[in-house]
Amino acid sequence: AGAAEKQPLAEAGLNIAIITTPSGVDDGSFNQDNYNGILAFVKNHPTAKVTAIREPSGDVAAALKAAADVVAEYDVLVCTGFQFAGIGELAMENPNTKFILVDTYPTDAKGNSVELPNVYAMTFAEQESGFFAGVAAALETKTNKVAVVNGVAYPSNVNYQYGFETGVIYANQKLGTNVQVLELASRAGTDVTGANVGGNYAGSFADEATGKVIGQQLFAQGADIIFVAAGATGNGVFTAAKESNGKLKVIGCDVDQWDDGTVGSGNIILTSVLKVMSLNVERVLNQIQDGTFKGANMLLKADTDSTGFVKKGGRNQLSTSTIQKLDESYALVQKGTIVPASNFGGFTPEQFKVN
Amino acid sequence: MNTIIIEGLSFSLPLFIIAIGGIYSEGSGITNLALEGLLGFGAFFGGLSYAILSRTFGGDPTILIYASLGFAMVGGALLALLHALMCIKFKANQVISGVVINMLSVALTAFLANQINASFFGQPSNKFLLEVFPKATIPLLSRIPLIGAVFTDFYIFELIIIAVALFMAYLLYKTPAGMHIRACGDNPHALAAAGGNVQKVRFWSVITSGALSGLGGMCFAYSISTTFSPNIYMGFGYLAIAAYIFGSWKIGPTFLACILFGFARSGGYVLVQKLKLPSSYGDLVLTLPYIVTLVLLLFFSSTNKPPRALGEVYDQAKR
Amino acid sequence: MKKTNLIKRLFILCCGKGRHQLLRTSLFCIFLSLLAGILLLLLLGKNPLEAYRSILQGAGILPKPRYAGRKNQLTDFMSLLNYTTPMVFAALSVAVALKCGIFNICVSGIMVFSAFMATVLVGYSDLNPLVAKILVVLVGALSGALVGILIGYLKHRFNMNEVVVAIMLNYIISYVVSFFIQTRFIDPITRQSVAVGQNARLTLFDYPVGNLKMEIALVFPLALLAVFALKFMLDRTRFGFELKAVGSNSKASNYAGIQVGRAVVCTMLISGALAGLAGVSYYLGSNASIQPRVLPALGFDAIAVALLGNTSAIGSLFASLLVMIFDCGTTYMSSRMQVLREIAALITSILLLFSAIGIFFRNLADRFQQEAEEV
Amino acid sequence: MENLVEFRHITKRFPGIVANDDISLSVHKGEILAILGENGAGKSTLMSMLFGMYTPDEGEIFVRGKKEVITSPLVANSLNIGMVHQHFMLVENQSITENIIMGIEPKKRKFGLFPVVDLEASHEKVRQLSLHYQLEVNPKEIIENVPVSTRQRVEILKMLYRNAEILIFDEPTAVLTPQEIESLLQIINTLRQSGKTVILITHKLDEIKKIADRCAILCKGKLIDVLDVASTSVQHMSALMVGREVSLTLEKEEHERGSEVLKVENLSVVSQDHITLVDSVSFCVHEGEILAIAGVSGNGQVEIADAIAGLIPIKGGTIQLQEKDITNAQVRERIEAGLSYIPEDRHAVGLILDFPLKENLCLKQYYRPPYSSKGGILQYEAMEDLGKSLIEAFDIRTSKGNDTLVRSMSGGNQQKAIIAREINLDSKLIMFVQPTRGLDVGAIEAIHTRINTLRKEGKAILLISLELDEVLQLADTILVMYNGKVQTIRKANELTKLQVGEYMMGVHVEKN
Ligand SMILES: Nc1ncnc2c1ncn2[C@@H]1O[C@H](COP(=O)(O)OP(=O)(O)OP(=O)(O)O)[C@@H](O)[C@H]1O
Ligand SMILES: Nc1ncnc2c1ncn2[C@@H]1O[C@H](COP(=O)(O)OP(=O)(O)OP(=O)(O)O)[C@@H](O)[C@H]1O
Ligand SMILES: [Mg+2]
Ligand SMILES: [Mg+2]
Repeated sequence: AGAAEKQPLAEAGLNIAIITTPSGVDDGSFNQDNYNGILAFVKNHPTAKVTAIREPSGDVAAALKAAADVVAEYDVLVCTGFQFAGIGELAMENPNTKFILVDTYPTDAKGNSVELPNVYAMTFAEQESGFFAGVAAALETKTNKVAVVNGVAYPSNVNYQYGFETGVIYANQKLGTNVQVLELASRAGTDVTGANVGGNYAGSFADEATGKVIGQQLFAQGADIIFVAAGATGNGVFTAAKESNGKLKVIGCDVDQWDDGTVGSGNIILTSVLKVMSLNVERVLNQIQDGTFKGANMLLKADTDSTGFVKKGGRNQLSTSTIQKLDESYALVQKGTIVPASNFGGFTPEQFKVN
Repeated sequence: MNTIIIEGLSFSLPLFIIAIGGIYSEGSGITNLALEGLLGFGAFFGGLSYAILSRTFGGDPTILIYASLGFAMVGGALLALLHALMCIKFKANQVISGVVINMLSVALTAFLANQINASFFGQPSNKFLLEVFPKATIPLLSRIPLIGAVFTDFYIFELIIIAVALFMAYLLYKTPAGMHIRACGDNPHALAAAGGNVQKVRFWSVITSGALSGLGGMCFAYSISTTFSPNIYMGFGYLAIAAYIFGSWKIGPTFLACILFGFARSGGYVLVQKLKLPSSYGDLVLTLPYIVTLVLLLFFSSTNKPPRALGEVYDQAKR
Repeated sequence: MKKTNLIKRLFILCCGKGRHQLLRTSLFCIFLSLLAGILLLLLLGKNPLEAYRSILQGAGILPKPRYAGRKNQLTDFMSLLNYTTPMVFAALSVAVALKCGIFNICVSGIMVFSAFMATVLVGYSDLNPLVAKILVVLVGALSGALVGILIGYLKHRFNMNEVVVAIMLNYIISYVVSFFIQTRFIDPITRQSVAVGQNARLTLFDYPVGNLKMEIALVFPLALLAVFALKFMLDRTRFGFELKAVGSNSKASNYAGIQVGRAVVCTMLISGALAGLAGVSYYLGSNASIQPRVLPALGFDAIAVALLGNTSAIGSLFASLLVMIFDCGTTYMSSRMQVLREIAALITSILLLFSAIGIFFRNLADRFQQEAEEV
Repeated sequence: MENLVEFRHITKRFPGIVANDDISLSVHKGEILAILGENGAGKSTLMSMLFGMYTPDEGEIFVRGKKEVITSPLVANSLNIGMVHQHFMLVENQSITENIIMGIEPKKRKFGLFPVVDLEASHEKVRQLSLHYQLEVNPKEIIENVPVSTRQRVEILKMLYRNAEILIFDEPTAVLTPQEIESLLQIINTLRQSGKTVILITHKLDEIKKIADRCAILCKGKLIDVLDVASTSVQHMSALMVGREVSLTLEKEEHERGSEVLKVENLSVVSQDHITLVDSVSFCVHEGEILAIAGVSGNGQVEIADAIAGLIPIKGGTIQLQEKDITNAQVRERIEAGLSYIPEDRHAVGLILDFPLKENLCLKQYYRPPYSSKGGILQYEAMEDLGKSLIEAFDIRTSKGNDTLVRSMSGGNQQKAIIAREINLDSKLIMFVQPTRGLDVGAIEAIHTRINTLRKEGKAILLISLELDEVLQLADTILVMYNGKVQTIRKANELTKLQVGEYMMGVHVEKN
């Protein structure tokens, strides 16, 4: 009702809120990257301001309630995470507020996916990032055993896992490696359709203790590189790696996690694979500012540089030859020559064929 | 089997030192349900000190790591100071004070961690990164079959904890101070009549419980995630309480209880892995220590004797 | 009478002997903690009054400057009632047990258990809504009562420390329920239990009233009823008398012919049933599903809330409201004031700290009064 | 004579009461000074100030001619003042030695480094000390396992261990048997002969008469008089103290006892640790009869009463009340069958201290009309009425009448409240356990008269008391317990005090 009374955008600058799940905008990975995108925008538009709101329980209903509590206050709500899929209804009732939804598409009251004029929803081809991790791991492993650890078998995590497995298979077939992907039977994941997708799932994004146990178990079975896409649970895997005296390395995900990997004077991060959310969030905010905003449900891929890996000097420990081979694969992925397996891509990593 | 022992000990010992903290506080007559909050606040303080020190001095982290254990004890003691004031000076209900301090600890660490990271370290975060804690293996002993695992790949802090635990046991059972603490928990008036200062003895006992909990909390922070984060509040403080009640407020039996909890836990993880059960069965395994405790308590409760004056507000005038 | 200084006299007025001493002390504690909050906010460079106002606005006590579509102050207030409902039940559960000298820290576990039972037994059925809702309430209360009885029985029969039993049960319930949810009732998308059907929900969610969409907590009246029933029971009934007697001195009660074991078990039955109601009104009301492995913080907060309400029934009601106002207003406040939401939690904790030392304030006031009279 | 201690114009106030009001009193070196006074007269308070537990509000204390500010028991210790408190100040889960050395533990160094309490040496020292003063104890025993009399000895040893010169005894004999009292008085005498100065607080005039040199009499916080014991009669002392003449003997006329009310056969009770406490005890109590059970404390007397009342489980035997078998009955059924019970521990068992007086007075009837309706609703008006009538009938003194919290009442009045409640039940059988413990003579007289009246009304009365005088004065029949067994059961007039004492010590064994 009162939404119409809002100030014209140009004068006051955008009033932006970012709503996150319990880990908050300072989780050093997923949420923080989104937040950085907003901060970058605010830096260029000093009249704009941003408020970070954290929903502490992690419950789906509570997440939506937090959004509903504040929706009237803001021009833009950035909602990060799967929990906010149900935002569709709220968006329909508040057409003057723009929503940026990350990692999921909005659903209506009945749970059907919808496209709305005031919602820009972005999901990422995590399988591509996972693919790069898989290739990098296969090329760098010395024990010829690698693994991937995930949090919960949400599509984004399954995509990472499948992409990683595809990457290893690709390297085995085309790059002359002979590498095995380890799975703990007790950690197989069940995806959103109820299918068993294998992999190593901790079952939570916040269970550091279990993360560490999984890391140790994989290490004990011979893995020397683990790709970690598990939120705070990943910290546990990092700990396992840090305590291995440099024998176990990890590949970070979503953002450049180099700083989390320091141990003494060394570092356990082999490289990090990226999901470039900050740039995309900033881009959409710019569109809102310009008035060119259009609602959409977008899948972002390497072709828009939305996926990738860290090759910047001093932030990774990849060999030059590996970086070179990764660059080549990157080009192929960008072109669409290589399509890694994904949760809903229609095929599993085992069925992956190199064209 | 090795993993069970190695992991079991690295969990049991921090739990044990926290439980000793509980024994000190409750042994002196002050109920302490605040262990959970104390260990969290200690870990926060240790983490913060590490963050500050490593930024100021840089250099060899090893010294800082040990220093952070000390600071964690200070942190735990600081929050325990509040509990001591509440219970001793303000005569608050000790159970309630404990519960509220747990709430306060969670709120306060989250708030301070965020605020400090944002204002001083210029990065939004609610955690402090730590270094891995050094580990060691004792050359010959570790070769002994089975028992060797005890001497294999242990955190140095485990040694520290054992040393501290031995010292605390010595203090409690052999020295005049310890005698006074135990007297306070049994009949504070007797101590007062013998010229002791009940309030003071209790005060220091509670402070000690805070320091020990802080130490234990910091060790958990190191061994589980090498960070301080709000995830530290995982209920280990409550588990420590169960441990010492189970151990009938005595250090020896409490040690056994802690070992039981630790091994049940690490054994559970291994069991699930070995049997290739789906991970959800991990949940059932995790109930083991609690069910074991309940069942054993069924048999031992009648002989379980809490300190007689536990939870009673000491009032010199009361007879 | 010599002039005692003004502060002391004010203090006597606040906490001294006389009518409603408990109530006045509570109010005084609330006042102190608000004061502490003001200091804290000032320290952070925020306008404290503005912050408090935004908390009230967020909780629907004061109007917000603008509202989202189909929302207004009334919908906010109804939402507050909705969230307060489980807290009232939980606080009553703690209070009634405390009256009998039992410290029920198992409220959280009982909430999860009863909600799980209600979810599984009724939540997924396609019963007629009225029947389903009544069944949810019954199943919730019954399963809560069962756990309560277990605790009471173990305490009485085996002399087991109820705090330890409760801590153990909390974990066991949490993990076992989590196991069943993970293996049988998981919603693969939310990773919580599959949401219960609308027919079984105790809150009408997004219920259209005019052009508004409201949350209507159907069991709020039941919570009110529980408050008054409990008050009546404690003050006026034989059983209430026995319960308090046992809580005050169980040996003397036994000597007087009161069946202590029965009183303990019955009290825990009531306490458990109330916790069970808190569980269903939380998980099948405000929420629609259960997060595995998570014990609701509400169950622990309720301990402090009950204390703030002087472990009386009416007191628990108002304390619940107060604490939930803080809770519900937090998101809005933190959003408007750009402060961390932990501020509100911090102020609540301080409030509870102060109320825990209410007895000290009362004694101090008594002493001042004595001084004033003597001199 | 030298004044060892001198109180000068001591005043001590507690909220709402002046416990000591301008007291000036001196204690001579080497004397035994008795302090006498009603309950709450301020005796303990005065001595607590000498011992440093409280500090006076006004006035000064001189010790050995020097003004001292005694802020804590530590200071008192350094002045060689020791005190045996009215309520034992012992740590139950520590050994006798640990209790004695607490606060001044001798230390030695383990490995030349760690200071530890030197327990071995202390055990030896305590043993020596106990032998020297003939206060035998086993230093290694844990307090919770030893009987009351031993605890009393430990308290005295505690003082002696500290080389106390001035010994304060606060009602030391309240819990002892005649023989124990006798030996304690002897010990006190020995102590005096070895040059110590003793201050003795007691309600028992004969004790004062026996050993004290002088007697200070306190009344309502004021010092009334200091008398020379040898030249003063017991009657005079009690009259001064209470403010009126007290009859120290009871007029008890003979009358025929009626039919059997309580019949106990082969009653056995074992403790949780499977120790036999009561061993196959049989007796009956008739209408109009006072049956007193005498015995040294801890010989199973109290357990008999508890077992009859249904408070503890029994191992064997039967209990019949008015021809009804109540062996396995619930507590309440027994009450309704006609049982009243004044328990030993009025605080822990007899009363709910945080309940108002009226609810305590109604504690055994609240559940039935007119105090409770059929539907279980309490009727407060009826309760008020009951409270009012009992307060008046039994002269219970309170600050707020019906609504007074029992916790704030004095011990004597608390006892009156219990007795009022139990008598009001109009039960056929009334059990009194230690009904006058710790009470002053005035209060004792009132209770004894009350018991006698009940006997006249035809009630059956079971009296359990450690006070031999009380037993001899009241009982028609005396049952003596030793080690859980009945030693003898006889008409009171067939037994002398000496005989009863012998039975109590297990010397005589009845053969029949
Ligand atoms: N700690 C206290 N706080 C408040 N009042 C007290 C306290 N101790 C004693 N009093 C008051 O002081 C008065 C004197 O108490 P005191 O214990 O000295 O009596 P007493 O003569 O030893 O009595 P008794 O013979 O029963 O032992 C009591 O009436 C009581 O009201
Ligand atoms: N801590 C206290 N605060 C207030 N009044 C007290 C306190 N302790 C004792 N009193 C009061 O002191 C008076 C007498 O106390 P005291 O305990 O000496 O009684 P008593 O008859 O000797 O009882 P007991 O048989 O238990 O020794 C009573 O009025 C009692 O209420
Ligand atoms: Mg006294
Ligand atoms: Mg007394």
